[in-house]
Amino acid sequence: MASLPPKHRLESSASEASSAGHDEHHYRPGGLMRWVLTTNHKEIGTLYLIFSLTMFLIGGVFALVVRAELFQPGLQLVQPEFFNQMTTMHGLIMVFGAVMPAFVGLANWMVPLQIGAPDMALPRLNNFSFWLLPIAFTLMLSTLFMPGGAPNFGWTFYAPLSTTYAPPSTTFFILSLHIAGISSILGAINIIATILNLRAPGMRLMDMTLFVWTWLITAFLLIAVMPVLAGVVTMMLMDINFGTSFFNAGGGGDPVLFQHLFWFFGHPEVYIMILPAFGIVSVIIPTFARKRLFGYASMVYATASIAILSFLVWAHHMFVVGLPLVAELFFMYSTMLIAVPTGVKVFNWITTLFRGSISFEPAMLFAIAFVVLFTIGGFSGLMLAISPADFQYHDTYFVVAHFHYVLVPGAVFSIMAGVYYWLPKWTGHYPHLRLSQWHFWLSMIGVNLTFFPMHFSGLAGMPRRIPDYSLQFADFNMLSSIGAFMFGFSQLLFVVIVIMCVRGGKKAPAKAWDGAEDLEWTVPSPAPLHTFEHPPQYRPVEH
Amino acid sequence: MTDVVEDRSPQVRRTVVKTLVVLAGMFGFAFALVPLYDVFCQVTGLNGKTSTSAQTLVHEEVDTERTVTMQFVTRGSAGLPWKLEAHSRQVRVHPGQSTEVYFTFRNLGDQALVARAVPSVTPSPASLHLRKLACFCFDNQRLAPGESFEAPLVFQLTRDLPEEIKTVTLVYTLYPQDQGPDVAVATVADGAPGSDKGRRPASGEDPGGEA
Amino acid sequence: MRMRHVWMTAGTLFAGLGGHLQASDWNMPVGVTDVSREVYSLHMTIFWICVIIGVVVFGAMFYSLFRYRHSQGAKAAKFHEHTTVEVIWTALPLLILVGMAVPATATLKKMYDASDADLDVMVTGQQWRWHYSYLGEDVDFTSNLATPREQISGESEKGENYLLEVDEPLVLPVGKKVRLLLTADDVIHSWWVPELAVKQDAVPGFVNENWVRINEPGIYRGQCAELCGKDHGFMPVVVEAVEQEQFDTWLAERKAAAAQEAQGVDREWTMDELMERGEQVYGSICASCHQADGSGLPPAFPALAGNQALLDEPERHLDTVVNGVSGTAMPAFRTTLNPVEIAAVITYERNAWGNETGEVTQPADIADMLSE
Amino acid sequence: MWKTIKSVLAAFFGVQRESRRQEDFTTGKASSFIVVGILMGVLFVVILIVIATLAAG
Repeated sequence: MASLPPKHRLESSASEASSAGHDEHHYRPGGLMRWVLTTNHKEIGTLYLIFSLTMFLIGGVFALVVRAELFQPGLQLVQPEFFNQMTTMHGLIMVFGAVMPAFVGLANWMVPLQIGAPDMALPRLNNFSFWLLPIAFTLMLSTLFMPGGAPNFGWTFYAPLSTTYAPPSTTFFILSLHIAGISSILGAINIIATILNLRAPGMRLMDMTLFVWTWLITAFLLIAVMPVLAGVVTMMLMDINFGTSFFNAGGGGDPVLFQHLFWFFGHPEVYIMILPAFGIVSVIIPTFARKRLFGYASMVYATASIAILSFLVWAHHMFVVGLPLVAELFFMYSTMLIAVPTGVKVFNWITTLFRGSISFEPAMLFAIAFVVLFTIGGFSGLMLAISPADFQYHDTYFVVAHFHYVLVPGAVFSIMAGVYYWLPKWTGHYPHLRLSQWHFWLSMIGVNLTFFPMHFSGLAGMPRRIPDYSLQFADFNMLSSIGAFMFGFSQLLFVVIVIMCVRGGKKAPAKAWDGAEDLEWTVPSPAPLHTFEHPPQYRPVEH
Repeated sequence: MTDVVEDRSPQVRRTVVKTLVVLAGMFGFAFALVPLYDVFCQVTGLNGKTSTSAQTLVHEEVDTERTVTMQFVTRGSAGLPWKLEAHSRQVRVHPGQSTEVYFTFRNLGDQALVARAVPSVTPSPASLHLRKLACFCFDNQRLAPGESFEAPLVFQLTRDLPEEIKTVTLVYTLYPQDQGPDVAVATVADGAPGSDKGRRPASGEDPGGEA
Repeated sequence: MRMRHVWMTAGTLFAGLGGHLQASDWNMPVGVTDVSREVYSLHMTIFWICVIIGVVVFGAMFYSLFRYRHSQGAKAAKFHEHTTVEVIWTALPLLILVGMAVPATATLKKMYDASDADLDVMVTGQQWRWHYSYLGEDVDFTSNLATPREQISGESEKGENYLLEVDEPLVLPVGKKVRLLLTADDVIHSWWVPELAVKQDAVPGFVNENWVRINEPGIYRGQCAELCGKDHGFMPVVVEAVEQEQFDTWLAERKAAAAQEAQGVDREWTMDELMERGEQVYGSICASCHQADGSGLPPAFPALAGNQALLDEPERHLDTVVNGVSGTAMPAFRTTLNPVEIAAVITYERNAWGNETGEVTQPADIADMLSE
Repeated sequence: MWKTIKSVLAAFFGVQRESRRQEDFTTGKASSFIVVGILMGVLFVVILIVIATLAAG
């Protein structure tokens, strides 16, 4: 392997006799109750990841219902009202049930390992915040069986369609969002408390890996915007059940206020779903390029810069709602500026590759695909920022293509990259190489076949969220549907690979990848239940 | 967990308390955004809402050089068998001049109902320069079955109305309101013109709308 | 057959886009207004800028991936920062963005200047149709989807303008500045015609304005662009642009037709006449929610066939149709349907699908009620 | 003070020399960075509003 300077050195602190309280802590119930009551960050991380994968598959089934209906023009399989429920549930489940919990799961597993902490700072809270999620999403999915059906107003639930004109199940939807929101907030508090207080002695903030950094910033974003979401849905609840008029023009309210509030939460939310992805890719690329991350400091600053800008751009989701000219210009300029720090990140990843020593393990394949396809999503994002052009793009499949490019080959690919990267650490086995490669290429082709044609159908004039379309969009929709089924079914392969990897496979050493330099690779593979019980002494690289 | 976590628990507690404070602050902030949005709209004319209470006349010289077309559009809404009509569809006014126009409310249904005419102005920046000295839109209206009445709107477009605005459209949409005790205007006793903020039974004549 | 279609589609795409497809099938239309042309050129400019940046960035990336393969014995270099390079690649995008913002600002300012219009049209969105009212002309009408239900359900061949055709298009004169005032009755809708580069939300209780000056006569089709409930996908916009003289003729004809329809109010209508007219009105207005067979989609859209409340309370039935129901998708048809249509549809609903009340509602009674 | 402003500016721009960063993280005070950061953030918004207003005018 390429000879690298040791990035840091660990000195095990002198072993100490374990105290009585220590022993007590190690008492564990067996069987199912072990998982229900666990306070161990690794087990909770696993629970989060399993939950997320389940939601990913359920949300995926909803997406396939949508794509099946859109395979051909005309109504064949479902009626419009059910179609709307499917698009809505797909969005809600994927955003709040799949992507966010997956990142929290990865954080649970990897943040303590990467900063040399024995566990999360608040282990019991950690257990609680996980178990809120199944409750929230059982409630949300149960709305499908309620009279009047599930929420059908899109994952952005614009008032008054989601208040005055909403199905009766909306109250349960609001409750489930509240619960999921509390779970996210508690998770974020835990992560902040862990990162700020439990770093190994000698590890300063600027010594942390990019994954930990991006999660720290993400957690602050969560703390800042999840309460706003809670506020918005509370106002909806009051409009629906208590006769207030926050969003009802007839009572002196304003439906557009809903959109301002929603996107004040919603835009930072978008970055909540992509910043940890930046972090994962920023630890994977250096590993498989066997070269230090280029511009570490700039990466941290760019992350912070994106997070701050995310609070100043929300109204670019509302360019056609009738904003005054000055507001339109302000949000156009601020949105365009986001391209700068985002560009810095992409350039840094590529320069990290430049003159490296690159190998293409499955994790690296997903990370490379992330960089390319996320950048394509970034380009369409830049086009969408140009307000006059957005008058044509807005609410068309061009937008659908854009945000799926940043969320599927963006966020989802980064999660898969992270799973392939850390599976040896979690299970002690390497994932099956051939099958992983198959999974990558099928996903890669499927995802592009699904979402690339959407750029064209959108530009040609196909609005989003329609169950049926005019004939000129037929060809592109057929391609998208074929791609969607290809992508969807290849994820079953992913499930198989993960199960196989848990049960066996090629044994992995503590340092599973020869370019991997972070702290987690110093503990054995699979990582024992308790790691870093005595804090390692961290020695930073000399800069 | 181990000594480490326990050792650092005061620090952890401090971090948690700080984040909880931020959290509570942000939840409050979300609700504070509602009045803030209203204030912001009033300052910038963001959403074309007009003032919800009577404003005073700004005494300024009438700008006879400029003429602005003031259009009135009235709309009903579902569940309300009422009709609102502007006596004149549009008037030409000079900035600075105060003008009175009349509207007729009519309840075509067989039930006494309460409703309010909710205004919206376009282009929205014009709402900053439209001063309503008297308007039926400040209060809820109650109408007995078959009743009708005329109500005036007295307004002024201030002289600092931007040059490029030559047409201002004022749209009133009738919305049914809860029949609560907060109804400001009771049904007018017949034949009391001028009472009750200028409400009077409909006469059919149109003294206000000189086109 | 289906498979062949798939292969043909794939073939068309991969044999080079634009071979069989027209540009308008996969790119933004240039459109028929000055503004739409500017928007198109902005779109293409930013697109090509992205393509150039993409080629450079991905070029560098794939070069690195290929050139520095571990399997080829590449040894990793040690550098990990370079301030000058970083400053350059931060500053350069900034300059490109400023270059992009300048023309975008100019176009945006044009789009926002709706002053000095020759004609004002009020556009009202309603679940799920558009209502147009020519301000000051006493002409207003509702524009409904004209595609037959059988085409949607696949029982008959889909027409050329499937889902993009309406019973009455918005007719506008070419070369004239038309100001559009947009609002909605129930939820937020969005009025969009790609070839005019106009997309504007119609917000209930608020009025937005936009404008259009069409350069070429023709028929331009669009759709509602904001999710507005069940039939969001079945709410097309069709604009027919004609020369000024033709427009004047059309306007005069509209007014005459309205007068003629008003005359029909006074005469006595027979049951058969009302049923025939009622079926037509029901089909274009009511069937999307209450279904062609009156079975509805409970609980949101109640059934009308065998509906005991409807059969027992003719007054309430009438009131519901005329004034709508607050807070539901049932709009007030007082302004969108004329007395003949209201009388016909009520008669139809009270006598179709086994609702055999035998009751006839006369247009004259409706007219009396409306002008009360 | 000027040094703090320069560092915050560098953070806004997203590019910083490793040595300067080291210096900031060893000798700088967190509170002063936060205060300057917030002020410059507000300044940034104000500048953007002014630019938008001028462009619209």
